[in-house]
Amino acid sequence: MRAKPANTSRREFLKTSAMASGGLIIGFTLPGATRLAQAAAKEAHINAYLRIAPNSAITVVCGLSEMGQGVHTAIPMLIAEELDADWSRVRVEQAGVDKAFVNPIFGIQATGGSTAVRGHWEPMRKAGAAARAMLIAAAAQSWKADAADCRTEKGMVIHKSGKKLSYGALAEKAAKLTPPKEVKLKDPAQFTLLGKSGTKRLDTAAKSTGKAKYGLDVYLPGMLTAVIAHPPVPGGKAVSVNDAKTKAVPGVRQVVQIPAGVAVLADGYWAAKLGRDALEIQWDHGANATLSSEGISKQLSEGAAAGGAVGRNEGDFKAAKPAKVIEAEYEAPYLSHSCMEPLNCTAWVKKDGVEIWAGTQSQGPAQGILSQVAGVQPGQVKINTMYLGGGFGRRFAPDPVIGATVLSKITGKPVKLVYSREDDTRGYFYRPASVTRFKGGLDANGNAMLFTANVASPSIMEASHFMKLPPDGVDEFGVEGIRDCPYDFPNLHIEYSRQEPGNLQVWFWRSVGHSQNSFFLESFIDEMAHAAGKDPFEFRRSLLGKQPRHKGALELAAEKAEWGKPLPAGVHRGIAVVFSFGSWCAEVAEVSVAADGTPTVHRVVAAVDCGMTVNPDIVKRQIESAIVYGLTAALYGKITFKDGQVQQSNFHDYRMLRMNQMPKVEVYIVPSKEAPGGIGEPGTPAVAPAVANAIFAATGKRIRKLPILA
Amino acid sequence: MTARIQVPQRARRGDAVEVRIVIQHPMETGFRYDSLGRRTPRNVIHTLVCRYGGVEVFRAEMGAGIAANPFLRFFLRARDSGDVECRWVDSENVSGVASSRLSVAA
Amino acid sequence: MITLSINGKTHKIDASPETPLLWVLRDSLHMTGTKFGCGIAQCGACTVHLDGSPVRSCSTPASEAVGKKVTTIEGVAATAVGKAVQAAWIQHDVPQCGYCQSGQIMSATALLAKNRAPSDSDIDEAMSGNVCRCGTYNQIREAIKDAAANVKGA
Amino acid sequence: MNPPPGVDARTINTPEGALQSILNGAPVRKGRVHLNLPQVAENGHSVGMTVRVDSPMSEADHVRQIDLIADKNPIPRVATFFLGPESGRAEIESRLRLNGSQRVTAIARLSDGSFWFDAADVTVNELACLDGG
Repeated sequence: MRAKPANTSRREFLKTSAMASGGLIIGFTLPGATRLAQAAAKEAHINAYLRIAPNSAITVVCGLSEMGQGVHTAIPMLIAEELDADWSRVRVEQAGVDKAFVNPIFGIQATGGSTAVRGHWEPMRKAGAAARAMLIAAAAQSWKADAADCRTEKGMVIHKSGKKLSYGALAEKAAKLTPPKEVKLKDPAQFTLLGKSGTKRLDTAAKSTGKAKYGLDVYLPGMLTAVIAHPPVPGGKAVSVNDAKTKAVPGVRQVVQIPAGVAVLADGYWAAKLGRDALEIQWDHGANATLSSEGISKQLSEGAAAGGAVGRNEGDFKAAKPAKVIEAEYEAPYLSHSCMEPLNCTAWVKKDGVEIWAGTQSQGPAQGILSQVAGVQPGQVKINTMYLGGGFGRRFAPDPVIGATVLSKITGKPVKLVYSREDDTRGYFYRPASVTRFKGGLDANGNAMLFTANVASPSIMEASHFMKLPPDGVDEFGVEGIRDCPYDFPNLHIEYSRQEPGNLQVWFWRSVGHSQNSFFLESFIDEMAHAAGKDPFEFRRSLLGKQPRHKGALELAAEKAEWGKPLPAGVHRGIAVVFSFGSWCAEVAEVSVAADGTPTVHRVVAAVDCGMTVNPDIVKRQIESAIVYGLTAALYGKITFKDGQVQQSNFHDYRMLRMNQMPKVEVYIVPSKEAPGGIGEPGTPAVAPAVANAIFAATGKRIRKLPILA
Repeated sequence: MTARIQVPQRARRGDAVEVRIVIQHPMETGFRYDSLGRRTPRNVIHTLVCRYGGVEVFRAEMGAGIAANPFLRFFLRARDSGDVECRWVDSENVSGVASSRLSVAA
Repeated sequence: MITLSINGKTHKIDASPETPLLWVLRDSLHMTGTKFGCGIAQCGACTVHLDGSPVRSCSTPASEAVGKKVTTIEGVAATAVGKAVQAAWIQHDVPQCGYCQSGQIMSATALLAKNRAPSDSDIDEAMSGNVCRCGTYNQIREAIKDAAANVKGA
Repeated sequence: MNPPPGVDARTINTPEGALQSILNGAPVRKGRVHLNLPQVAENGHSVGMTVRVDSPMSEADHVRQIDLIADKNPIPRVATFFLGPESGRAEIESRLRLNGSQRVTAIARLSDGSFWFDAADVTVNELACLDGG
């Protein structure tokens, strides 16, 4: 595999590196040539990201996975803006795996971490601007005119004399030109698409008519469907398998033991599932046979009590002598991602390579893994990215992709591996459980003077297999949301204790460490405010003097929610503000609590500062979506263990927020000229503490353990 | 773990003496999968410490970005005759040692 | 061998009668618009109509559909209501990941076929069997109201 | 390491995160460090690397630490070497595993607290199979 050297200059590397918060853009090469030769021959390839047909239809080729976050609309918008394209003629196409589509933030082709717009904001605009310059040059050539006398508008190059040529008419000529080395990007004030509402998603029609193809919708000739009986206890192994009854099920073709478990391969899902149900397996449950949620809680709590590696230290927490001390322990459970589309992958291992069809967030890593599993070169692994029926981080994990490939290799046939909902819920890669112990101190006047936090949780960095704990022993994801505590405490101390109960496979879950840590921190800040006898909003504000963007989001949310104004009887407010993934999000929840303790969330008002926006409509929907995701987990979400086995299995016991519980949601965007932040995740963390704080306001009962409806 | 350490036998006090060491170790990245889809766990020599006459003179913290069978060449300043001793430990807590005597003339 | 009438077309299918309708649609006919979500009638992603009534096809044996008119997302636009619902979905840019939306549209269409002016609580009742992990519930509600207005106006 | 509020802590596994955790906000200048790598390597499995820092390596003026960052490796911070006046000479040779064509940066921390760097671009024709994560 040949790759081009990075073209970023040394100076640029260090310069961009210095501005850490905006996300790094390293090694972006604007490819002049493209390897997407299989595409329609008549269409002119302007660059790897863009094709223009003779009829002026513009196809943007997107290497990022569409999982609902709107990236298949946002990325084309970035290109279309600088290209001055006619949006009604823009289509999007999913790219295969190719160097040209490496995520600038990850250095590998993958989608996650709310990086899409942050990483592609400049590269995609440059691609659009380069294409525009080439189209102008082609027009100038045709007219034997000066390029400086040409402008562009809605898919046309227009000469000052009034002559016009459509992009389609110019595409073939333009594609033969050398891309410009330097391009000038528009001043944001000139934007006609970016930051403006009203641009429709490109995937809506397909998704409203049943035509959108997800991983599960792939059918190949001769394909077998596989369902795996996984060990009921993590780390367990099958010691004996009786598959006589399974093989008697009509449609069952093969039973295969693989490291993941016992696989039943059949003509379709139903036969495979019946076949699996008929398996008689004796399991050796291994070391986790006695794993229980009580034991896990105890281990984490003891870890938090003992403390560990120092993550941050300011002032002198030992010497501080507060007049009033507040202490609390918070706990959050393991969580399953529970994407609507159960996990799956279709793989076909042939002599000369592997082809897979999957809704995956990590094409790049999958290519590397599958080349090893199948014993072929990475270039012989073809990945067809389908629409993702939800991702939330779960589809970053390689387990279904590996399973399908191994089974295809063994059977010699195309295999679609399908996780039942139960397999999906019990399929690990969970958001880790976590316990944090806080200590806060106030001086005699109620001013905050001390803050300590001891976090105990499993390490996602180690579990990811592609990162490792840094030398200081502090897992970045374990402490994010607490270590970066924005409040101005003169004495602050944070420790991290790595605990791995059962060595369970933990993973990235929408907003990752913030998903629990922001609940912990923003609830505890509320406790401190209460102890100080201060209003929770004002207390936060007073401690955010050095954090203008936290403060800005907080103030906008409070203003829009009319913080301080009376609400109907029984309805109370809670507030929280969180920075994550390059964006600031504050939320105010309005909650009432029934006599039996059941909370109803009536309204959530969110204010988000995500820098410049690409598509404000999508931003608002993503924040709302993230609120629902976070609220669902806050109210119901928990994966628990008894005798080593996960107790939840499907939506009846791993509950989802439904239409009748959906609050009103209002999202306001802080106007900004700053670099864009992430948007898929930043709405998730603040909702749990905002709701829990509102419940405290309503009842005086402090929620210190999630879920709220335990 | 087999290793080979090379240090000159003699040196004059004050000389910068070259130490070369190669250790047989896969420096397993943790990114490799076998044909059944099992990941080979990461196993790297993460720390190597060189002591000269019992005093630490060099330390390397390494990861999977160092090639298999790690090779290091570095220097130490000759003081008194003594052992040059390298000790290392990998992710599975397997440690190794290699040493060589250095005689120093004034 | 079972015979089913799906979206106005007759299909002879080699499947046992107890096979859930969902898997007949998907695995036998490759009609993939109807989605598998939970397999136990808890999420609504597999919703289709039997003689106009919404059912969860994952938990409906194919035999139960024999002699009835099966309507799926692929055929829902054949009625004015179905067409209006789909149009409203597109107008409101409802889908995010989109996986649940076939089922949402089928439930919404069944609701509006019976009730041209649903109240919020009617919508809650008809739609609370359909889970959306992306949280598009408010947009679904708006789209249903819009579709109702458009059908009435038509 | 104290990531200041407002900084996304997850950058630790990115080159910028690695850089930040080394510098902790301190300035870094080009010079004094000489990093030698081949311009082209046939494969990324084993790429020779020599780093040398201009320093008397005296008690008063010496190199304390040299960090290597490979910006396309899954874990960019490849190695950290600790040395001192007893090293005699600030020169280290090793062999790197590189996940494709990329920039390698060497950063030296001197006894006076200053940071100096050099960088080299390497074209790797065949990847070391690192990108499995």
